[in-house]
Amino acid sequence: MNPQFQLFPDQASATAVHLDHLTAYLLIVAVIFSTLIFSLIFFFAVKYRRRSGHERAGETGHALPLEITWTVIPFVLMMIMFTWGARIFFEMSRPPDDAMNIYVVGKQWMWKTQHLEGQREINELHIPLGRPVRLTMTSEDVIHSFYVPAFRVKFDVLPGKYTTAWFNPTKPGKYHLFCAEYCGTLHSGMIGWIDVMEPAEYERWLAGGAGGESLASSGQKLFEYLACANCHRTDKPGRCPNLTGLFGSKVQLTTGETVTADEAYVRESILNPGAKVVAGYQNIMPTFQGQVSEEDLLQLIEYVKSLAKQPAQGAPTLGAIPPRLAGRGITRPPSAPAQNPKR
Amino acid sequence: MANHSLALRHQFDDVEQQKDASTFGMWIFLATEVLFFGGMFCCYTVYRSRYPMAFGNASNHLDLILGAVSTAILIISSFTMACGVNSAATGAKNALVGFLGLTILFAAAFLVIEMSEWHMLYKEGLMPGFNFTYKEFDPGHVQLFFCMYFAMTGLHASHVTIGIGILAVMAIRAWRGAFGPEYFTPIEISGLYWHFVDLVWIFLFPLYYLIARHLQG
Amino acid sequence: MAEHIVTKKQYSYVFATLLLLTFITTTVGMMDLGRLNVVVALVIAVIKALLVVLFFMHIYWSSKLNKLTVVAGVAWLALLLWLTLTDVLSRGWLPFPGK
Amino acid sequence: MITATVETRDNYLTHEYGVKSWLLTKDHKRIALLYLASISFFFFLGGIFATIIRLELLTPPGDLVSAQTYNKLFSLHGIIMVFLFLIPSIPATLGNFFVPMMIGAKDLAFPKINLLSWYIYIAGGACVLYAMLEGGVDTGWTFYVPFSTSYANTYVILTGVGIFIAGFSSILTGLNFIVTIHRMRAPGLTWFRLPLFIWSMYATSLIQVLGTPVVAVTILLVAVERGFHLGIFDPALGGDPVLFQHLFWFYSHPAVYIMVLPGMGIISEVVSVYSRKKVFGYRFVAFSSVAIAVLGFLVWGHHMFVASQSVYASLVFSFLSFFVAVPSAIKVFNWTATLYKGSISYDTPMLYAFGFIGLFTIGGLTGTFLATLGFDVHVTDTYFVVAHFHYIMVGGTLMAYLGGMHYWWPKMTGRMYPEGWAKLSALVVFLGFNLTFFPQFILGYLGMPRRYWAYPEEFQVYHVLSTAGASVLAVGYLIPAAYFIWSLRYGKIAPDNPWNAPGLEWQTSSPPPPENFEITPVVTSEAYDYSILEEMKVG
Repeated sequence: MNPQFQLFPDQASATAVHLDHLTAYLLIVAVIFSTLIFSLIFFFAVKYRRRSGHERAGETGHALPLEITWTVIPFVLMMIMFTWGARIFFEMSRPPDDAMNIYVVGKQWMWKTQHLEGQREINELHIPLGRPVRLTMTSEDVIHSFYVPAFRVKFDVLPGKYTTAWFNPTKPGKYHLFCAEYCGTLHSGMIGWIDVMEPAEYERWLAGGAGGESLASSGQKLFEYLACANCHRTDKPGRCPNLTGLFGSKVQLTTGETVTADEAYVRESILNPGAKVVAGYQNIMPTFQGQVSEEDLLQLIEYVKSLAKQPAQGAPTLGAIPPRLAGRGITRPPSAPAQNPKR
Repeated sequence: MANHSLALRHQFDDVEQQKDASTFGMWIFLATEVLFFGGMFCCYTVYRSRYPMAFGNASNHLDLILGAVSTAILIISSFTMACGVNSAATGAKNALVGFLGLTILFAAAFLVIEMSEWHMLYKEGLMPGFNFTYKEFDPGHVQLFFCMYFAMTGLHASHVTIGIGILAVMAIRAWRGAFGPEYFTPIEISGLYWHFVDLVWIFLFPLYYLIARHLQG
Repeated sequence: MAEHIVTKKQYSYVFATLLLLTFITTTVGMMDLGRLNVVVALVIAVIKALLVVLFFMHIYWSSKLNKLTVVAGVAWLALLLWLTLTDVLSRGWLPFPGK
Repeated sequence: MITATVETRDNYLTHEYGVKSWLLTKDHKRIALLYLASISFFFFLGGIFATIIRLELLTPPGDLVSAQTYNKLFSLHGIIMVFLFLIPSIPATLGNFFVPMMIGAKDLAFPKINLLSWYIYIAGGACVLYAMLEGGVDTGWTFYVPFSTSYANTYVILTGVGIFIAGFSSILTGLNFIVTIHRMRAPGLTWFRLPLFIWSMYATSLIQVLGTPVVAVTILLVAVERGFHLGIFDPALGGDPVLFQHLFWFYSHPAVYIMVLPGMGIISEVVSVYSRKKVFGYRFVAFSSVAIAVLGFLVWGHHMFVASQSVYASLVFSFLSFFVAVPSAIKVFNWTATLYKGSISYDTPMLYAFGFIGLFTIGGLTGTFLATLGFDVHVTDTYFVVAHFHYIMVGGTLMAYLGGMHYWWPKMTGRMYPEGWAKLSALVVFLGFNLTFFPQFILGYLGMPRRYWAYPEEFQVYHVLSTAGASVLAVGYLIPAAYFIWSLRYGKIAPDNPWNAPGLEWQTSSPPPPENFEITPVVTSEAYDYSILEEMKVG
């Protein structure tokens, strides 16, 4: 098909196919109804045109049965729209558990993406074919919206919180990435490409990139640089909670509430430590607002996440801990069983 | 203006219809006002539901006694206003002027108390945008509390100020004998407005001064 | 609609009740009753508001139309709060983490 | 009904002369004309911006104006068209003129407040114009935070104040109408004898009165936050930008019904008069107006499906959104059924009514698309939405407004418009409109985001079509402007009731006398009773 005159966008994800089926239903309903209305108007306008100046209009019968009919039929059709649309929306809202994580930071006027392996890209995102991708997104300034028409995926990217979106690319190729929420002067320049590659090619791309260091280990370096480890100790009870096994667990607060330690919680605890203090600890942590960028935060979060993934039994490999850390008197965690994640 | 029959405007058939229309119009305006304040009450509700602890800590920086006293003063002014409407309806001109004067007086007293509270908060470094130096529990959300506090009490205070203006005009007109038992719709309508101002404060008082005091982090 | 003149005596009763309620709500506010503080304060505020609207503002004696107007104002405010809170409070009601 | 004495009768135009008699008038008919002049000015201003926008989008790169200028153009186009043209358009002109006349009243309940509302409108408009001349505003008409509060470098506060002020004009108009319709109806004119235009104006006024204050206070908060950096919506302090969107759409979604409900009212009048039939299912059409006004307040969250609203809330809002489609569908079906066995003439207003029903049907159907959760995710903030709301607001409201202007022009001015030119322009508007906006549905589904100054090349074909359509549309709007002005002087003298319409407004002279009716009419029959008219003629 001539790319200059497309009628339908590329279908490059599983969701895209599902959505296009819904679109077909919507279009059929719309076409039937508008054809019905248009032809009735046209037909009546011709058939009952005024032939003389003093013509009297005819009588029409009772309204009620008709009114009920044309209330109920559209309503039923619309409830189908609602249910079908909601099903697809649920599908869009729930990333599969095995999805690979990509972090996205929007700023005026560019997209910054980070792979867990450490590769960073600007206005581009390379992903392997056939693997679901989960995006964790935030903004440095105003509201943006991550939009890839070929995947039928769109979600707003807000400052101060994390939003997620996901897609499962099914066709290799380069697809447009747009910012869909007006964000200032060069809103229309905040565009990029999603590059869907064959898995093998993707592995080559990953290896050839300048990354080298994984996101979690960048986060760990930052953790040390900011001297977080002085209080958040892993070897013995410190003045602050031990972060091992924290991520994803339930945390009891001083106020008696319980929260889940997700990305938003970790983020808030770094920027606004006093807001949710863990039960049994003092509110002594200074805020890091202004000292860490959104990307730094994502690295720190990824580090905290990596602490959760460490084996419950036994010690992590020392290799992950750079010598600098050891120099600060922090050694590998005790070989005793790691903290109960439910704590 | 002394001739009451002249008060019928040409578009109405009779005085009854005119009075009805005016009161009804005022009630619609007050419904509008409910939604006008409503936008801010909505902000308050959302933030308070999210940050109860910060709101609790912030709330303790407000003076409960001052809040209660200003509530009482506004209620007194509402009472004098109601008595004013009663005087107008019974044709007691001097009493009407007197009650309007009292209402204005209490309104002014309310404003004085409110200004002194604002001044205190300013000095304590609790006025966002001007002097905000609070560094204790969760300063960001405490600032949010005071933003909403100043926005809502500010909007309310501007209504009080406008109310004083309206009541002053009414007092002068009453003094000149513009109203009598057959025609006192403007007094009644001004009264509705004034009671509405009182009404808003009846909710502002518990929301800011009372309900969060014992939540402290 | 027949004119209804409310006497100063009637106003005085309402006024006294309002002052009393203000005193009660302030006193209760000083005690720590946990969640009950919010309930008591708001219930008293609603009672006070009703007294003002019904008697000071004559809605008790007013036409149905004026009553309806009051109800509409409050109902629309409730609508604003209800649907906004539907978003704010409903996180986690459905099995979508964080949504 | 004798028309020979038109020239000699005292009417509202000749009753008084001079600038002062206009600027201090309390006559609803004169105030309607003041509004007419002002909103026409803003319409053409907004139209000029639209023209430049379409020219810029003719080619993919941003080459005609700079990005910043483009952003200001679409922002001002939106702000002016929504707040200063569409919202006051039908209520403040045709509504102001005909609500009292159609219910047999001498004036609105509060003539002074009516005049005041015009001055408030002018003050608000002046603020926006001043902001525009100083350098404009680039936030879009939606003023989304934190862009508007912390990042935009343009005249946000001044524009916001303008909208805030103009909002009060809208509230006062609505308040005036509600009181008037409740309290000033002619003897015998019960609720179910009211013309459907009155029902729709009543529903519109409800929204104006109950919705506008919320957006006013929201914009006030934005201005205060921007001025003093308070943090009310600032995420850095725990403020919530999504809360702003809730408050904004609480008004701005129902505002769409402020725009289109009066249009529906006009179409009900016109369809009935030109097919000489009572509107089919009168009560259903009447109640559907009120239903739209109320249900319209329950659906605002469908603007926020991807704005990080909770899934549960999205579900609720999507579900409720379909309910508002039902009364709209009822109206379309009833208008169509009214034509059945009618005596249909093809006068210009009827042509506009046909156009309205067609375009509103498309706009409404695509509206249900947008209420559908999964579908909306893909097309929200794209040209699909742009096309949809232009079908409702331009294809709907503006077509109805033009139809109403033609329908009532003889009554307002005492002159007929040139029928040939009018039919031509109706056709040009219809074709131009579809050519402009239909391609945008396809553009949107292809993924073209809205508010883009430059765009990828594959979208160009549809943009070229759209721009071509816009030039046709522009011509379609200029023709009526020209012949309406021409007809003021050279048009045929209009008879009192050129369309043989049964409404009260047609039972007085053209133009009407200052107090509308020589004697207060007494109503004894339902609306749209054409047999009464026949009897009157015979008698």
